Amino acid sequence: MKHSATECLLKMYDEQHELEDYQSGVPRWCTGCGDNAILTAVQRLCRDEALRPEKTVFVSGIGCSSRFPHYMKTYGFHTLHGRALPIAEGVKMVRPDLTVFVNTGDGDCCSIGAAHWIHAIRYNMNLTVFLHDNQIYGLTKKQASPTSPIGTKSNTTPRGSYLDALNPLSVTLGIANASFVAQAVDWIPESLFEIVKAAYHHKGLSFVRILQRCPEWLPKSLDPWMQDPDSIQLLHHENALKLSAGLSKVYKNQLLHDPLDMNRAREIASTDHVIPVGILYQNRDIPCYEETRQSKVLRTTETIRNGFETELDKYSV
Amino acid sequence: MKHSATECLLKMYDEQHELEDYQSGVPRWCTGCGDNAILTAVQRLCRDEALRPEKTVFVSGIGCSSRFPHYMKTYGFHTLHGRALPIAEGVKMVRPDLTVFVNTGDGDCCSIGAAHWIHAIRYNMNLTVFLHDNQIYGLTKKQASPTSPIGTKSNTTPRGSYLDALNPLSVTLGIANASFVAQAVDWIPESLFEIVKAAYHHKGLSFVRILQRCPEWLPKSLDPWMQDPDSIQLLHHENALKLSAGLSKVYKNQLLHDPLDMNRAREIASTDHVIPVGILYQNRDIPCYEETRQSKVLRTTETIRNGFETELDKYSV
Amino acid sequence: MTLEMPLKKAKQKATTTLKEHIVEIISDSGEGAQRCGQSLGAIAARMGNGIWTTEIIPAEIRPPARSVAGASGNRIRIGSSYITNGGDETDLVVAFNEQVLLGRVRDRELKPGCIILLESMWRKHPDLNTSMAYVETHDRLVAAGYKVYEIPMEQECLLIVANARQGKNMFALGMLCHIYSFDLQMAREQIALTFGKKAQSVIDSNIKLLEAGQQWAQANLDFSFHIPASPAQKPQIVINGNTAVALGIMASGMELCAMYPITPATSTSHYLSDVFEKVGGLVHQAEDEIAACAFAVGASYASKCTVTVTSGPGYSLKQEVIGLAVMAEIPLVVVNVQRGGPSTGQPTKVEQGDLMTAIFGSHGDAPKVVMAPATIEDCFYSIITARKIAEAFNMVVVVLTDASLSSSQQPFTRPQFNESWLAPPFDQSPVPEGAKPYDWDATTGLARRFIPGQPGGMHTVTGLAHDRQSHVAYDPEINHEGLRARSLKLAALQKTLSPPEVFGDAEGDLLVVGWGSTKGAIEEAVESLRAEGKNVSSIHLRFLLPMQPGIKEVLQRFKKVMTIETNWSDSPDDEIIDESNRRYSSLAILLRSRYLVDVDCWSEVKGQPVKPSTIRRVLLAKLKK
Amino acid sequence: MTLEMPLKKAKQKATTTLKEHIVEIISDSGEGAQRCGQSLGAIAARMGNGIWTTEIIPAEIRPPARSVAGASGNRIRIGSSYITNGGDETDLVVAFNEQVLLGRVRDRELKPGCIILLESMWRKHPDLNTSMAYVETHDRLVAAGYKVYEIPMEQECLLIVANARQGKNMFALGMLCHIYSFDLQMAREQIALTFGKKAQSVIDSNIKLLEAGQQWAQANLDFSFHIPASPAQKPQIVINGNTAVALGIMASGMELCAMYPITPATSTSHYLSDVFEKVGGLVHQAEDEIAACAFAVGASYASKCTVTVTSGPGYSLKQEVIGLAVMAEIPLVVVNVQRGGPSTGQPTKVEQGDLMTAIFGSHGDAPKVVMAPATIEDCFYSIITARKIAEAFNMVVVVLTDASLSSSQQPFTRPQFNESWLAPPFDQSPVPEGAKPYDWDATTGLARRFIPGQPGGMHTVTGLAHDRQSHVAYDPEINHEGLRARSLKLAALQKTLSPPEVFGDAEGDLLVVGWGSTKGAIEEAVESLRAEGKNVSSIHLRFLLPMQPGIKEVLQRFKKVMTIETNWSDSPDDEIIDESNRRYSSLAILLRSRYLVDVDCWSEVKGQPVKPSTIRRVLLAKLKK
Ligand SMILES: Cc1ncc(C[n+]2csc(CCOP(=O)(O)OP(=O)(O)O)c2C)c(N)n1
Ligand SMILES: Cc1ncc(C[n+]2csc(CCOP(=O)(O)OP(=O)(O)O)c2C)c(N)n1
Ligand code: SF4
Ligand code: SF4
Ligand SMILES: [Mg+2]
Ligand SMILES: [Mg+2]
Repeated sequence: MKHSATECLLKMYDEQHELEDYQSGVPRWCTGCGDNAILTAVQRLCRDEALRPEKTVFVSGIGCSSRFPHYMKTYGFHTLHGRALPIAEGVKMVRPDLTVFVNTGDGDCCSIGAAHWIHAIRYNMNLTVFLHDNQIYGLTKKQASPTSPIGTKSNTTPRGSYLDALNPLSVTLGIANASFVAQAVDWIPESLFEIVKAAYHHKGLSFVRILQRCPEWLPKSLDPWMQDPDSIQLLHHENALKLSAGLSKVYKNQLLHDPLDMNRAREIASTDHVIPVGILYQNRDIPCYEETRQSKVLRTTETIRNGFETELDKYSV
Repeated sequence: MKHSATECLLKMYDEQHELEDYQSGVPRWCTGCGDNAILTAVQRLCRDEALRPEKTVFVSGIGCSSRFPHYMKTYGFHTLHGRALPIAEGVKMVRPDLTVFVNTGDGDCCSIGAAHWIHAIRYNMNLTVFLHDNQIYGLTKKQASPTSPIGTKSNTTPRGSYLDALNPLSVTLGIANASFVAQAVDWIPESLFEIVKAAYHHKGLSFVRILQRCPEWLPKSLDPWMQDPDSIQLLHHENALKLSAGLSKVYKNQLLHDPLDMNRAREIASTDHVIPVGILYQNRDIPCYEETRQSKVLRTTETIRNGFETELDKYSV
Repeated sequence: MTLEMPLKKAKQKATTTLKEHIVEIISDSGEGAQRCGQSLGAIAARMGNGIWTTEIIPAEIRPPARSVAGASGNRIRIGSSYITNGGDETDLVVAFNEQVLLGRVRDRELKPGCIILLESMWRKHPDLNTSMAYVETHDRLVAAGYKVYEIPMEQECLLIVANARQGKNMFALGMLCHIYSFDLQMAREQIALTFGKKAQSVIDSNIKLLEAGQQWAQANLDFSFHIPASPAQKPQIVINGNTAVALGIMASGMELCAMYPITPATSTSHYLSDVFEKVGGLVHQAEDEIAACAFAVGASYASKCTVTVTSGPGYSLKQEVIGLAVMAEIPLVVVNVQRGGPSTGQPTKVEQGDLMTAIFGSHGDAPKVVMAPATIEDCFYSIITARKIAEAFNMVVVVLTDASLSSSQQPFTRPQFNESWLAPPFDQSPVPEGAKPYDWDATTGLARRFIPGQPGGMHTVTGLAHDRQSHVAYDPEINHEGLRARSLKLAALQKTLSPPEVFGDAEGDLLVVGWGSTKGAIEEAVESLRAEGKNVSSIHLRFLLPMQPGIKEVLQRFKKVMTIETNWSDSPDDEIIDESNRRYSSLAILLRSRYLVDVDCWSEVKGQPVKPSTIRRVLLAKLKK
Repeated sequence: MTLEMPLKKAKQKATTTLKEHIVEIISDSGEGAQRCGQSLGAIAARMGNGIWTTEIIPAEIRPPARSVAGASGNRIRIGSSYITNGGDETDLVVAFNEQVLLGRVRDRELKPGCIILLESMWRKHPDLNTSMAYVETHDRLVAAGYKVYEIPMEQECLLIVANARQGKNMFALGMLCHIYSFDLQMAREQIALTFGKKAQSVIDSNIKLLEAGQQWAQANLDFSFHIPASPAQKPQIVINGNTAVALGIMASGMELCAMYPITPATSTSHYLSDVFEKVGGLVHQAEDEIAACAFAVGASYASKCTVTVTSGPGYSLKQEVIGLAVMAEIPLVVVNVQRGGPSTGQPTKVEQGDLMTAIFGSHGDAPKVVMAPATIEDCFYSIITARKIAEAFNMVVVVLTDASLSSSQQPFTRPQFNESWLAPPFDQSPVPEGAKPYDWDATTGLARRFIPGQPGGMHTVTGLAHDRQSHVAYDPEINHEGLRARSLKLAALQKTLSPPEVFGDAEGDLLVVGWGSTKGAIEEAVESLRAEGKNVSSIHLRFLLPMQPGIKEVLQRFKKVMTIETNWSDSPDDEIIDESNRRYSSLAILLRSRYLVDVDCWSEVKGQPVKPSTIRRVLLAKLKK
């Protein structure tokens, strides 16, 4: 393992290199786009976990964030706006041997894809889902998204958006079978990586909402949060994430939270004066749909033939 | 008012009569179907509130429950599977003067219509929404629905359904701008009516989940709850519903709950050993989308002409 | 006629020999007329008769008892030779009450003067309204010239079972076995099979009722029929189209069916949900049709071809995802069991209204294969073919059946399982250095796809325009190249198809072109006209896209060509309709456009299968014109 | 050529008179080439020149600076007479760096030997790679025969403003005003208008830059052009197609537009979101396209006709709801700004790929009206017509524009507001005793609808088959009656349409048939061939469903007929393509089917508007065949 790890580490590098030159050097995101930070964290994860590129699939919808798979030298499926989750479910269902990640945007997941989001949580398949939440429609050039704070000026809301932002965390925590719900911010690389890592290691659907900067359309919107470390509330617990010395020094606002406490998790999700960062809820005992649905029969030509003949017998005259 | 009330009461009767003969006497639901009880409660509401039939619209999706509008002698729109809410929103947006009700099933609302459900809650338009939750797909003849208890034997889950039931209440309570969330059961007419009435009087989207019996496909499933009055937990509060002597006598399991307490509401919604009946959450201060979007300009030929000319001036060469 | 009448007549008996007869059994739903009918069909099939059974289902789930719109049951067309469709009106009907019978009369489903075996219990019913309604209806029917026999079914059954409501259907089955001179042993075997899972006691009492019915009929009825049988050489099975589709899925080696419930497609997934897991397959009920299609596409992308089953409204919703599968060249089989449209339309009724949507439904140029089985046997084999084409060409294959095929039963030769039907295991071998995920063949447009797990094949599939590396590309030439490749595959497939067979002479006065479930009725009409020396022939298209080669040549050999379809076309007789605005039926549009032949069309969209006699009339009129 | 060259030459000047010229300004995005180009177009229009401006947009939101794929800007075709399309390649280009220029060369957008005005700052750039890249490119361009003028724009601007990046575009505008001999006063007015909202200081400094550019060019360039203008008599406006659609919505009296963002349709709703409320209108951004369409249908049902705006993928998603509107006969206008397909395809590129989906996209028989504006002016008036038809016939009217119309600008006569454009207030009067909600006229299929609020009109609208009372009905005849009524309305509308006008002679060797945004290019090609005595004419269809009367008569007067479209058709030259499998372009399929005329087609689907010169070549070849 150790061996293959370093091997893969090296591999990742060439691949990283390859990736770069076939993707004309740089991911096609604006400079300062939070997606770059997410990409870095995920690429580091792949390297550290020595994921085999051919056994890894990134599935995305449509949006700036959904270009993610193109920047990974793994298998990828850049699908349709809002449909990343059901397609990823199909992949995982027939190929439990694959590691499947999902990249989706706040419009992709919470607007057009909302029905699939709810049901994906309920299926609880072993998928690692990153919600790149920049609180705006990026690719289509600045329209309000469900997570845009009320008053957001956009091309479809020139005088400010009309509705309170949808809270992806509190919605997710209201859905049956939610098994891993976390929040991260793109501008704290260390915690971002730790959360991404914990999500990857969770067996079941891990839902990670990542607050992501969109300097192109909302240049200043997250500044208040970035400038005031105390507006970030780090969640920690022995059964969840432990805080490094480094992080603790910068982020003094810390909260001990047991990830099994759903009521508290919902309260925390609903606080609006701070951004909770960490694992809000984790329950390792919820079964995965692909396992409860795994057929017990070994699929051979013979089983098919026999099953088929048995059925025909029923209808013989 | 008094006068027109009785007038309308009489009207309702002939209409009821008319209704009957053009609908060949009886609603086309199975005998013992919980939808009949809901129909009774709603018809009583219309009569008591003296709703003008031509100013009242029932919008539904597709399903047994969505046949509801055909049994009301008002305006009605029996739309598409899952789309009742966005269509009702369109109606209300351009016609705030109309009273708009929505009838939707557990498949209609929580499965195919889930995205619209989430966003309807967030828009918080002044609609009264009845979720006829019989925990099964009725019209299509018995397939598991998102609210079917795990293990439910149905035509698509002959060996029992695989997933925990989705809880429409906890999901709704996780959505921004939820302003009225209640639960009723079809077999307690008095409380059903009181809740329907409170929902009607709430300004904003009132979401009422009604546990509804489907004797045809799930004949016994709700019996345990019906046979044990203590399994029903009546919510009451001075700012919500007060309990009648009659009800209190039968249903001893009562809970004082302040409908403004969201955290408690979510906890109550998530209890599974009892069925909470009553108003879980109500917030009268959340604005309605149709009002925040109402244009301040009076729409006359002149305003249009002037606005149009002003725009053309910008592009003149 | 009075209750005693049949008893009197019972003395002088006569057994009439017939070429065919149409019989139906109707009751309130829940009284078992359905099962009685299916069993009768199966017994007839065992006897070696040709049969076609058609379900009679009320629009409501549980209509009130004794209601005109509540008829539930089965109609069986029994013939001495092979039967290809439901035929015309009914010759003999068994009714458990007079109201459901009225419904059938109103729908003009009964042949004038047809034989009616009517449960007589209502005449003496305590509730006056009921008994009066019965008497009135009875007398009206008699007056209308129907041969009404009043049968004390209830009374007779009560001699055997406590609850006659449960057993009446078997008593009726017994009567019918006598009437059609069926071997009672066959009936016993059939009952044993149907109630297989039940306790022996159940089987026994049902057999008792069967025998009672047969004896009663023998003793009391003054008529019986014999329809000579011509037993098939090969072993036969009797199933409906939805079961055939489900078995086809099983036999094609597909492993996953993703669906969302919708009438009339659901029974396929009901059946599959029951049996698929036994062969390691899986049925996934998704949150909606879009998710079902997406789930299937995801699964196909990562393994072998999968299938999604739906009907009209669901098909419309799947359009965008289908377009993705086309663009990404992911194999997928989509079954659309057509129902009455547009919109929610007539969920339980038959129509061929989705052909154009199947071909043109998704935005942009989204070439896909469209097939339409014409018989129930076809439903089975089409799925196997569809899977093969989908995988060989990395294409979406749409299979259009309809509400008639889905619920009708017909015997056909028991399929001999063939390993070659199964999909080969998906490729996990390393990808050769430098191979490209979309290395389109210059001539055929075909490319081999890489499946996750294949070392060296890593790439990102996308619905955006892409080059051979699957990189997003906005280059004009690359866009053209991709469109060309995806389109060429249709031509490549077309080259492998053989020309359609002509039913009748290869040339003549009139050629009828059809597709889908109308085949039996069309050919029956054509045959009867040919028997009278009319120069009519027909062809039936199983591929709508691409169209088989050689069709133009066939069309040109006939003076007139017309399609018979059950999708809308304007009537040229309508006041404001002329050639410049008439809307033609779907297949007619396609044929006219491709072959520039003046193809006329006649269509009927009434939610019922078109009757052979109706087609006959239409063709005669066309010949005269 | 070296940096000094132009200065030398500057002595002997020459002003060449031209019929037309194509000029483009390109830069990294954010450097203002877009605005420079739009202003130049507006100024030219003010001068009375015909213009057509085309946006040049990179695929990425913010491509890296100086990248080949990053060209952002505008191309303006300037002519002495009316200009109907973007024309062929570019004659003169102003580039802010050499890399974006390379992109244009790669895309074959520059005419051989065209004039290039290139920012020269890169030559002396501190970063060696940059300066070397510049020199290398410069030399290659010169070697390739382009007339390259190196211009110290940065340097010159810095004399006026601190940040040249902000002002360069106005300097360039000034140069171009000199080159095309435009009246600087016009330019000043235009700048005042464009920066209207900004502070005076901003306007002043921009005007300074403008003047500086003009003076520099005058002093240093050895050439200039004059394109004689023929000022229009009536006042003109210059807008793009999406703005025209938005203004059409405003002027049609529709009150609600429900949408979900999608390229290239969004700018319509962006603009509407800004201005619609000022006239009491509303733009609703829904959670997805299905909801947007449903919201619009709900609003139409309860008041007046509303509109939903989308593009391909969104159009596919709306199919089911559109079918409901058709079935329930609720007026609705659906605008589909076509983009490259299938699937996500080429979001920013032009294509005419959705015609068949517009007609056949929803399952069952869902007759709707399909219109296609051919010019930008058309975009405006089509919406007004669409609203009227939708309301008069209670139908869905689909308006197909495309990514070329949506972003191109063209001057046309300023519309004179007309009250009759507006929808009348919706009916709230009591419904007469016994009137029915679907009282279909026997001849035309038309029925008056009842709107909530009308006393006595209470009924439940449904997507299920229904009778005149709007009661759900499964009766065969009623289903037929409803289908007939909905279909007849198309014929009724068709009777009100007039035959298409022929461009060119009414008979000849070749007729070209087109639809949508290709009109200008087709007619330009036809005209140029006619000028050479070729017997070519063309017609352009604005209604695709129903089709105007009299078309067959026109087609028959020509020896050959072909369509020119930007949607896929197989090339007959491809090895495996023959008449039995060739897939024709959309309009060709429709024409062949309806008129049985052998209509050939030529199509190019490369994400770019078809050039007149290309069409010219195609027609010449067809004439020869
Ligand atoms: C069916 C469909 N509707 C709309 C679009 C246009 N579209 C592309 S991305 C997008 C939303 C992007 O926002 P988000 O999901 O938040 O991703 P981001 O770009 O912000 O990362 C939209 C509306 C589409 N491609 N397909
Ligand atoms: C697009 C579409 N998909 C599927 C259907 C079939 N269908 C009709 S009702 C229904 C679900 C009914 O269940 P529910 O919503 O719970 O209503 P109920 O009948 O139980 O009252 C389904 C799947 C349809 N009519 N349209
Ligand atoms: S637009 Fe926003 S989200 Fe998109 S790449 Fe640029 S910064 Fe990132
Ligand atoms: S099937 Fe169930 S839900 Fe439908 S009408 Fe019958 S009892 Fe009611
Ligand atoms: Mg976003
Ligand atoms: Mg239900």
